[in-house]
Amino acid sequence: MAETIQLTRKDFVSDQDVRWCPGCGDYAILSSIQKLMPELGVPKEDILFISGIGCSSRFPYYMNTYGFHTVHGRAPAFASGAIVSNPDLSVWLITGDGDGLSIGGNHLLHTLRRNLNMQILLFNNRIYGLTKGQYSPTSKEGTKAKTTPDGSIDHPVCPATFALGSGATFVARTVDTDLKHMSMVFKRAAEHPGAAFVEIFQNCVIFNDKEWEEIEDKKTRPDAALKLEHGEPLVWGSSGNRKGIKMRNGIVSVIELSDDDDPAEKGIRIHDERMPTPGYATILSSLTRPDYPMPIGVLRAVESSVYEDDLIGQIDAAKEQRGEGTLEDLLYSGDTWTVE
Amino acid sequence: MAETIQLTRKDFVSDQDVRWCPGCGDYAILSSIQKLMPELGVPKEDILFISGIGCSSRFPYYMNTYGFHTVHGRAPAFASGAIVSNPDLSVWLITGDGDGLSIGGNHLLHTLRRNLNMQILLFNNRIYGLTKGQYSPTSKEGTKAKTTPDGSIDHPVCPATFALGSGATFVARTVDTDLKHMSMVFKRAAEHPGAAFVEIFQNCVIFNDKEWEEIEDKKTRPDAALKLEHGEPLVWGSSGNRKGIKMRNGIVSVIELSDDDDPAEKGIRIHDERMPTPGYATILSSLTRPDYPMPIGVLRAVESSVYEDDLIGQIDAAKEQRGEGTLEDLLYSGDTWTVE
Amino acid sequence: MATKRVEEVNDITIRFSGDSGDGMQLTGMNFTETTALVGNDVSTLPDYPAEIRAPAGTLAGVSGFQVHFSSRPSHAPSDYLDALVAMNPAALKNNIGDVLPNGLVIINSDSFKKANLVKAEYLEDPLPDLRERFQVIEIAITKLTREALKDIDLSSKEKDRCKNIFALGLTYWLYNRPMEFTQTWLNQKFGKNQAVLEANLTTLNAGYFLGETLEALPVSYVIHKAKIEPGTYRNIMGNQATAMGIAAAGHLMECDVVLGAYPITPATDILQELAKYKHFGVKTFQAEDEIAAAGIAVGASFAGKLGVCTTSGPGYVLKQEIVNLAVMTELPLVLIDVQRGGPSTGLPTKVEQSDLLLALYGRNSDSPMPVLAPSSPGDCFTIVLEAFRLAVKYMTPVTVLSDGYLANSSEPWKLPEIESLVRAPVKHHKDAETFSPYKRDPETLARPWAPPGTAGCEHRIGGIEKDYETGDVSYDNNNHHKMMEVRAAKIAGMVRDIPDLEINGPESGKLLIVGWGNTEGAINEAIKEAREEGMEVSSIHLRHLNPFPANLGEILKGFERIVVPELNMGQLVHLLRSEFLVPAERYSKVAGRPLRVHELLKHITDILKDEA
Amino acid sequence: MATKRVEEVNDITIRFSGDSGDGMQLTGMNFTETTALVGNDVSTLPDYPAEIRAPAGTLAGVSGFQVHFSSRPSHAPSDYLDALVAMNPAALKNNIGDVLPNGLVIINSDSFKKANLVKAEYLEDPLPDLRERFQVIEIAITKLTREALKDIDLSSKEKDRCKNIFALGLTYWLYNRPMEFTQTWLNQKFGKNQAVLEANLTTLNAGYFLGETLEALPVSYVIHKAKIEPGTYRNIMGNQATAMGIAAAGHLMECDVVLGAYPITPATDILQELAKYKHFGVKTFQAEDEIAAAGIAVGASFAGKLGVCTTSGPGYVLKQEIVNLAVMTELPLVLIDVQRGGPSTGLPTKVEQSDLLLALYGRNSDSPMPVLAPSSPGDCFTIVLEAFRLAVKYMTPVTVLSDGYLANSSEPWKLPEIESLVRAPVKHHKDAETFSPYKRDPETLARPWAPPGTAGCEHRIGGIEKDYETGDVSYDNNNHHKMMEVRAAKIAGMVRDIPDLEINGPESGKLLIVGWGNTEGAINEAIKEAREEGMEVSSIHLRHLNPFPANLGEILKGFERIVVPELNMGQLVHLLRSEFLVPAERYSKVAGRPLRVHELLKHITDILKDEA
Ligand SMILES: Cc1ncc(C[n+]2csc(CCOP(=O)(O)OP(=O)(O)O)c2C)c(N)n1
Ligand SMILES: Cc1ncc(C[n+]2csc(CCOP(=O)(O)OP(=O)(O)O)c2C)c(N)n1
Ligand code: SF4
Ligand code: SF4
Ligand SMILES: [Mg+2]
Ligand SMILES: [Mg+2]
Repeated sequence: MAETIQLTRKDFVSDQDVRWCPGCGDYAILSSIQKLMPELGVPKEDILFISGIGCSSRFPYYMNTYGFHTVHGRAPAFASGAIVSNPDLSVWLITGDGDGLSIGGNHLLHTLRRNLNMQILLFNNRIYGLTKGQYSPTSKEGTKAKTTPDGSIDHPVCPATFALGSGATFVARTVDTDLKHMSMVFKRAAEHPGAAFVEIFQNCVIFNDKEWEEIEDKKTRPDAALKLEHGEPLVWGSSGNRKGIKMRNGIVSVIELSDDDDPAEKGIRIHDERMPTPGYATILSSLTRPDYPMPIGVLRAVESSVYEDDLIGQIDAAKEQRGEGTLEDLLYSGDTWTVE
Repeated sequence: MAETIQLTRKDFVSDQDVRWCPGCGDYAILSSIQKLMPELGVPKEDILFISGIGCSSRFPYYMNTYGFHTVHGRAPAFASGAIVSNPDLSVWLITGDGDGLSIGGNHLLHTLRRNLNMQILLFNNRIYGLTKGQYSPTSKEGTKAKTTPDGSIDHPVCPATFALGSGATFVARTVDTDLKHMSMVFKRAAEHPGAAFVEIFQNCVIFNDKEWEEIEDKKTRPDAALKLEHGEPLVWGSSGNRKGIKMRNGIVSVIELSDDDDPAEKGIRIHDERMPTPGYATILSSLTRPDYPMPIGVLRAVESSVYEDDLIGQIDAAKEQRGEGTLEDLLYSGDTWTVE
Repeated sequence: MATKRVEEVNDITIRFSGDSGDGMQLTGMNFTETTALVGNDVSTLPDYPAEIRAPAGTLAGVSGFQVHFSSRPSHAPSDYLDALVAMNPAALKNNIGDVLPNGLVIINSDSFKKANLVKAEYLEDPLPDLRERFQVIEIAITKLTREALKDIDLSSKEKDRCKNIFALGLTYWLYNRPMEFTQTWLNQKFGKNQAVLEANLTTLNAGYFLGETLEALPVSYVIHKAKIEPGTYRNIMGNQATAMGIAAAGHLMECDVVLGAYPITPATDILQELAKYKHFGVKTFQAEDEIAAAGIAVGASFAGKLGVCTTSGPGYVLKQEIVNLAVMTELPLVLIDVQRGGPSTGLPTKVEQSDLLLALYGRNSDSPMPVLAPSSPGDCFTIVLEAFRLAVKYMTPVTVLSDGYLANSSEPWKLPEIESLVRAPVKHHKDAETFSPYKRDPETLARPWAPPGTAGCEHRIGGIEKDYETGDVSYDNNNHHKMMEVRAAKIAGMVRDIPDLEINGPESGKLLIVGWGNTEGAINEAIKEAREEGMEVSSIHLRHLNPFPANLGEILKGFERIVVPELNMGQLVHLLRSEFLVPAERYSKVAGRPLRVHELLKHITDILKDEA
Repeated sequence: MATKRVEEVNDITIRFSGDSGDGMQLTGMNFTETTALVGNDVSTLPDYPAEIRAPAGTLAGVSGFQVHFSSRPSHAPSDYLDALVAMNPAALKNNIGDVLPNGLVIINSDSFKKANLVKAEYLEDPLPDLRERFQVIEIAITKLTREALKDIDLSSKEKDRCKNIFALGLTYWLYNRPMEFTQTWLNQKFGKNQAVLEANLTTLNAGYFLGETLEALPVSYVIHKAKIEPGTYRNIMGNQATAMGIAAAGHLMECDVVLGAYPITPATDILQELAKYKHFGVKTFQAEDEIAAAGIAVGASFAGKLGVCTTSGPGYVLKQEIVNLAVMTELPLVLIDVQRGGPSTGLPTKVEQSDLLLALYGRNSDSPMPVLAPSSPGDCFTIVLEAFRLAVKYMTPVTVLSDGYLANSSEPWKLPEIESLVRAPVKHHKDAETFSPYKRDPETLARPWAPPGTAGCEHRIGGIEKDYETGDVSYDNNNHHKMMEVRAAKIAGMVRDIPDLEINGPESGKLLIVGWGNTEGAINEAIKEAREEGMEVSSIHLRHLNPFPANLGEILKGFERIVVPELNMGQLVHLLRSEFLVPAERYSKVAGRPLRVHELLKHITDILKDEA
């Protein structure tokens, strides 16, 4: 459709007042998505945002596309139903660390392994925002939140590691303050055939402020985050503080590099999004601060068959082989007899 | 308790008729557990078997211990409630590939990451037995089962990879036909502090016969399975067909070995259960037949704090710091006034 | 050998029973199909208690299949047996209690060994006693089968698998049934394996011919064709009819069906059947659990398709949060709950009318939803079509309460003529100018359905209360009350789409029996018998449980006593009392089996005697 | 400056309202505590509509806190306001409709700028019109606060945060309240930050003294102490009382409490409160969802502890499959549902009596469970204790229906004397000899509770139907019916443990009002006023919804008309009609707020006039 190219960011802004707290990281994500939409060239009416419940899950109300704000944790199921019903849709699933990984972890697992075509954006603020500040499954051990006055005792789940363990074909990470990076990652996700899982480090100013400060802050980011790029070495750090990662027999080591060292020469691992099994990406996703950098960008992107394509393939094949079923076929098949 | 040492296998056999199909792999698992129990030296009354729903989940009825046959998929929650209530119990959770990974995947994820002390035995027959033969989340792609007459289109989940992605501290695999191996693995699981996840390859004679034949059959097993042992090289294969695994930068390669090659010399990876992050074990768990051997045994065993220990620690600390709360403290705290 | 006597009878009930591995379900189905083809009216009652195959020969492993056939129209499984086929002692023990005095009991004497008696928990040989009370026909079925097959090259294990076919052949002789249907069926089933096919055909004959020769069987029976409405028929089970109804809805409404389901007894067959219907355009999605299944169906509805879920009690409970979202967002959805014995896991393979109140009240806050219930296996088809029609017309979830008995029992079903089926193509809203997501149709109060893909109708909905006019999120107090009222009014208003009840019997009097769901056949039978005994009693049968038909209140007021037989602790009776303030009385049977005609008849008799 | 007039009044209702960020909840709570300490009877109604902080100044961002205080005992939030404090135009707009004609309206005139008027969707300045209808007191609160703090070293943003304290000080003068409580509270809260502390204390004084000087305020009011039962009191909110009840149950029953919960509005506070009660031995477990939370609680019960769950509507729905297992396995369990507006996500922060029918019927098959409901914030404590006692005595899950209004509103609560609290230590079954898991107590029909760890009592239970005698799995038909009956009889039999209802007013007559839950205060108020106007009307209030108190039927029969006010579409009325066949009438208000006294009074008046 030619006219869709003329859409602008404003076309994607709905008439609803945005009701997040001033300073919430969600604003930047919203704006980055609204900016990206026209670039994708998909007509507005073919775009569907689906969410669960949480601050983040209010997102669909603010997009001037189709939107469905469902129930807590189950958005992947609604999205699955929508995409198998109409594979032409561009489906965006918006979820939070509570919505997606606490109550909704199982639906995420199965949607990822089935590889249904949708973008799954998980806003990870490591807290329950909407219910006002309880710890979430991604909260760091020892978090003092409203339900853990003495510090949380659960070991947190790492969203990317979990997604990899669930068989996700596309796993990426990005940061709410880095508009360019977000935009790049969202675009890659949109282009990926199948389920594309993106974790976004998002700041909740009210209940968990500065949780991601190191990576959100432009100044500290270069030394805290490793921006992954396919075919490029695992290197990060500001000038004078350059480092690289080596892997040997599954063991990771950090190598100091001078500004003009050739990483390849030093045996630094070259990033490969396309490793057939999730082991390598899991090594990356499990790296934690402060000993290691936090890898952001695309950790894994492999091709695999897409659920709804296969489903429709089976339906077409059945019609081909058995002929398109009619009501007569349906009712009058099997053993019948006639009473006169 | 001295007398518990005198218990025998028979003490663990309940008075209920076992109602699995003749030839079902569940029998061997039951018998191996009943045999192991006296060895653990835990009094019968302190043992609790908890299960969901499925053929496998009938297990508790056959154990002459405490048993709770709950609802489909939620056994981890009941088990969590029981162990935090009474940390002296030896809790065994019995589940199937449907119970544990279809409806129950989320509870498994959270129980594993919380590291509550229990043994989780997942009987993987890659089929729904009790409901008579529908495909399960572990069924191979293309499985023709009752609900997939044209072959299944989902990509299966790998139980061990999923458990690793969920932060499990102990992950192992064993086979229903190898009594010695099962016994070893179960014992290791029982000794592990925290959640010990064990996948058992189990044969369903009726609805998915021979699914694991290669590994179940004593003859083919040596060339199909790699028995992991901590500190030993990743080597398998019958005499004349010996092979080893090398890992370089996260890439796995299979090396042919002569019967008297020294694996270490050939650069074969030495198995290490105790790698701090799950990447290495994920590489192992993702190996698939026929290109690679199927690793069985303990993939990962690391120490980490146990949920109920920490919970009780916090309670003890609170009592210490604030004094054991009384009814007076409870009611008469805060601002009160008296009307006369 | 003298020619045997042939007796005419009107009505026979036979039960085939044996070990789970003995093929009793197949035997019963063959007998049923043959009997239906002959022109009798038939109604069946399968009974497979154990979900897991229990050890062979034990009581827990017994599987049975009952066939009631008649020269008169009859739609109830009968309470007692004229004949029992028992392949082993356990089958005998489990079933002998249902055989009429002096009834026929055919046993496989080869299986009455000590070991088997022990497995069946018989302390001593039961036969001596039974011979006094029944016509016990002892046949060495195993031996005779092996003999018949001695020239066929199969293992004896394989040969023994034909035992059930031997029994089937014998009953064909006994009731003068033709063997063609079964022969054709065997050909289809074993066509690829000649030896097995031959073995089965030979055994079928051997059983049949044994009937002719066996002295212990001096009589065979003829049951004439029933006078049945002209038309084309097939034998149908409720789950099959449900599956067909779902597929047919897609065609008649010209809109794809998307089924979200998770396996659960006794609903799984519907998913399994529909998975074979891909060429009818049906999409089936086996979800990770029932919640996801409901989400998938509602997601499909939002996307403009016909979302449907099939499940049973425990799964139906799990779906309620999502059903509530469909109530709030006013999306069409069909929920089929094949009820089973409860509470909790309960008696998963047994029948119960368990979930009526759950369907009405199982969601947080007031959340009105229409509820329908089929009254016979074939009616499942009709009710399902009705459910889809109402769901789309009124933009609402609709629940259909089927149950484990309707699901698995069968009856001859008169196939509807294709032209007679109402075509009601779905019309999505397309016009951007006039679109507003909660602008209601003034008559039906339904909101418009504009799925994604419709240019200019982009909109956002969710589970938070919405503004009456715009459909936007609204926290306004009075708006909330107004929305509550309009949601209730929409469902209540569906009454105009529901036919008035027809009353079976006089329009007023001493006693009215009110039924719903699977009990229709049994109630009608009991009423027929009561009338034959000179009693005056009327009945009505509800297929619409919410809203109730418009004339229900009027009818109830015409009777002195109202008795409501239910396979639960009194759920419909509760609703009738509350809504109409009539002293309806509960008549509860919660025993995992269909309503028993003679028990109800006795109750009717007692009441009418009371009154007299 | 002349000394100002002081007027005595009996009853004042004031509402503080402003932006979510303006600290209105804290202001209201301070006013409430101070007022309670002074000896007035108090009842509060907080109102924070938006879950997310909406942009400052918008209508969606308004937060309010209403305090009704009196020199007479009074337990209803009143419908209308004597005084409104509005910190911005949006607050004014949202609340002005509730102010009595000529009532006091105190506004922060600094915030009535054009931009703010626009945000509040005012097309023109509302003040000219309002000045005609109300006593509008316009105070430049922002400016005056900044001035008062000019010598303190804080940013102006920080200074502006004291605005609410200014308003509080002013109202303390207006109603002659002492400032000590708030001063102490400020000291505790800001003790560590001297500048902030000083700023707040200074502002409080500034507000107070402005009252003395401001000419526009010629009168201040005195409200005398209420005649209140002697005793020690504290101000309590329902969720607090619930948390205390749960912790107290553990002590009184000498058995640890294990709470499985998942955050959900408006129940989360209970979990948050109990998480601080570790030194009382309470174990809290924040689960991954409500299903797991229920599983954790039932797992704890099986293990011999007091399992409890706190949740609200959508979460309560999700738990039902597991509750059903507790019904089947007959394990004690306490479920607290803090009801909120529905259906679906509905109105999460608003009150509704939404889940009565859900509690009774929300599970597959007949699954009887006792249901209790507190009638005031303090009653939550008593009811929770009662729930635990019944759960353990009868080995059953018990539901307590609290709600969003009880949860967050407060009242002065007379603390029970420790000795008066019933100690009922849990006695687990220990004797292996006499143990059988389903051997029932002949009187209560409860089965024995033998947790793991008890030697010789090893046993296995689950959700499949069980044998009446042994508790083993049983698929037997008649056994199932028997178990259905005994489960029902057990719960019905609890009636002997439930006190008879006391009737407020004559025992028979023209009109009976029947209430349950949070409406007690409002109903009593309406009845009091009706009587003052010479009408004869009685009322009863149910705290036990299942089983009903034994004398309920008798009472209902004594009245010509029965009206049932409910904050739902008529749930209790449905039960009363069905159970007692009385023509009870629904009086439904589903508007997300408490019952309004004057509306009910009007309804009563209309009825009694009708009759006249
Ligand atoms: C069934 C159910 N349980 C609980 C809730 C309450 N609830 C709403 S949002 C939420 C957590 C949100 O956390 P997250 O997904 O991290 O979103 P955030 O607000 O942090 O963006 C919870 C517990 C609910 N709405 N429904
Ligand atoms: C809520 C609910 N949904 C569905 C079912 C039906 N059901 C019982 S067991 C089962 C699957 C069992 O599969 P698995 O866990 O692999 O056990 P197996 O029988 O293979 O040992 C299903 C779907 C149920 N009992 N409860
Ligand atoms: S509470 Fe946190 S996540 Fe929610 S809107 Fe406010 S800042 Fe954002
Ligand atoms: S159906 Fe399969 S898993 Fe179940 S008991 Fe039989 S063989 Fe075992
Ligand atoms: Mg969050
Ligand atoms: Mg299985």
